[in-house]
Amino acid sequence: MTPSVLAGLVGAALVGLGLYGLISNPHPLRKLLAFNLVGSGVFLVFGIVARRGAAAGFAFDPVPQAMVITGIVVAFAASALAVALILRLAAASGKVTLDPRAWTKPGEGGQ
Amino acid sequence: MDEFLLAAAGVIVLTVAVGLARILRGPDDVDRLMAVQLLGAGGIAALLLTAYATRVPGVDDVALGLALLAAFAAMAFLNHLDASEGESE
Amino acid sequence: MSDLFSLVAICAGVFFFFAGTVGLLRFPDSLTRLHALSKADNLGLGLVVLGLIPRADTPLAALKLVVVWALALVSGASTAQLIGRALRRGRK
Amino acid sequence: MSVLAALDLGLALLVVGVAAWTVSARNLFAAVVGYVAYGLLLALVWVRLYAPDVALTEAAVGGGVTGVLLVTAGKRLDALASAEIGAPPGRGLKIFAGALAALVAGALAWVVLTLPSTPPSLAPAAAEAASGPGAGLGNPITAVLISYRSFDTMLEKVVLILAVLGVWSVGADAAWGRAPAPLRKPEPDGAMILLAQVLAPVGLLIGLHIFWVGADAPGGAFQGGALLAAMGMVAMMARLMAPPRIDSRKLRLALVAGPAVFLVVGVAGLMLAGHLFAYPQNFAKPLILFIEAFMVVSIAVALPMLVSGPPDGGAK
Repeated sequence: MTPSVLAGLVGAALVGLGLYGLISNPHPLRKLLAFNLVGSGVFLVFGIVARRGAAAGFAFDPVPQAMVITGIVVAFAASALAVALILRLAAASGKVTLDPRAWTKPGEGGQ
Repeated sequence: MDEFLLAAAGVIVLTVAVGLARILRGPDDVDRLMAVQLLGAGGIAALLLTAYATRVPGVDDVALGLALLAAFAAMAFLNHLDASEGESE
Repeated sequence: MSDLFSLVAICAGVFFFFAGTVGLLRFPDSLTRLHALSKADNLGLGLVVLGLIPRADTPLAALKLVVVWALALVSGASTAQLIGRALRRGRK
Repeated sequence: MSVLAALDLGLALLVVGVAAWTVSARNLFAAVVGYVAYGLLLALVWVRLYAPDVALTEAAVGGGVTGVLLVTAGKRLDALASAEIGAPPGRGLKIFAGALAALVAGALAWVVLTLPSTPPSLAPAAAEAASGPGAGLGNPITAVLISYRSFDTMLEKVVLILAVLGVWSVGADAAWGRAPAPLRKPEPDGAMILLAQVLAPVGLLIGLHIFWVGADAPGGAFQGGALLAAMGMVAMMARLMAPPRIDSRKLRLALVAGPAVFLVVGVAGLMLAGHLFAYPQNFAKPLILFIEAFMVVSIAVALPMLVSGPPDGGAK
């Protein structure tokens, strides 16, 4: 098994693990963490395409690699925005949950 | 010689992986922090050994970055550990 | 000759990583574990770096190896201090 | 190369194991510690895939800065007094989630194993870009980022600015224009100040070095900028530096400098070299370094501002 195929399988496993965590963890920050796992798994699967596309005299295909680099930064920007929203939600409502059942009870939701 | 470098890297990764069991067991956050530090040092050592054996270019800069970031992460966790007192928003 | 030097230094480095990990797993409390960790950090990485220096292609590459170790030393020493204080204050 | 194969396999198992720990850890802090360790390990995997540029970015942004973002957020969340956490999901949901996750992972693994052996690739086009308009760039990644896919890279910087605006706008109305809350409230220990005082200048030098060599070797604006951002946050954590007020003109100029300069040079290319984001043949390399220098500034400022969060204070 070549290193790139192995890394691709790792990426697949990471997507699965992250997806499970995203659904089953009640804590919103933990959900965000799991979402980041999914993201890095996807990047890894995407990246092995870069390793396999050894064309044009490169040891790798620079196009997917460059896109992964921008992708990592964009993923971080999205995470930061999500964190700000979660904190604001908790400050406004006193609840640290995204569970819809918690919001149907009487109580101030948002402002 | 390359085989030896790789073998050394393998042993270090394996050793440090066993050390990560400390992360799993805890019992305190401090122990988890120590395991991450061990992983940082071991990871950098394994990275350097593998890079010198397989001749991936530019890895010395990656090692520099990792060394900085390992210190950065440790500092952030310590910041969390001892700043819980007097925190009110 | 330089191969022999690398061999000895890297073997010693691996040994310290091993010893540090054993200590981290087997020692009874956090302070003694901290003691074990600093050996792996400082000596383990240091000896591996020392063993790789003769194999560096350029003086700059060798310098970078030394800086990597120096960074590990600085951060290891100060985090050990901070961890120790956090432990003494009972915050863990 | 059986030793190398064993090393790869061990690394792969380790990455998956730490990821599993991150998902299953009992408290948030433990999960974040696991996530940072995971980021470091993933960087090693990327190095094995001959992608040192991605390795640096992943370790810096994916592991380090995201870890600090989550630790800080967890601390702030704990400080919100009456925070209650939702109930853990029932067994049914867990089984459903597990089945779904296994299905998706299995499908992806199948795709990975059955990829065509000679994949379609944009590498030749990128090679042309690296030797053409981005002439003289030894690092094909930088050539792709600044020359071949320049529009993507420019818009990606705009996304970063939009995210900063989004985070700021979440703050209370009365706090608008003020500075975000510091990353740490109490006075730090002497050892932490010392560490920051040593780390920040050395890190500054290393970040600039990685940016500078990026034209020809692994490195570049993203990687250097992310390291500089991390060092800025080191200084903030030791209270050597406070987050600036968000209505500071300098801050806002630094934020928009990267995309603005990129755009100006790109439009100039329309007039001088024939199409948008084309660089005149003889000036390509200095121009690219010029753009990258401003992008480094934007990234180094945007990331700590994103971690610092919305402006703080104002009337209750």
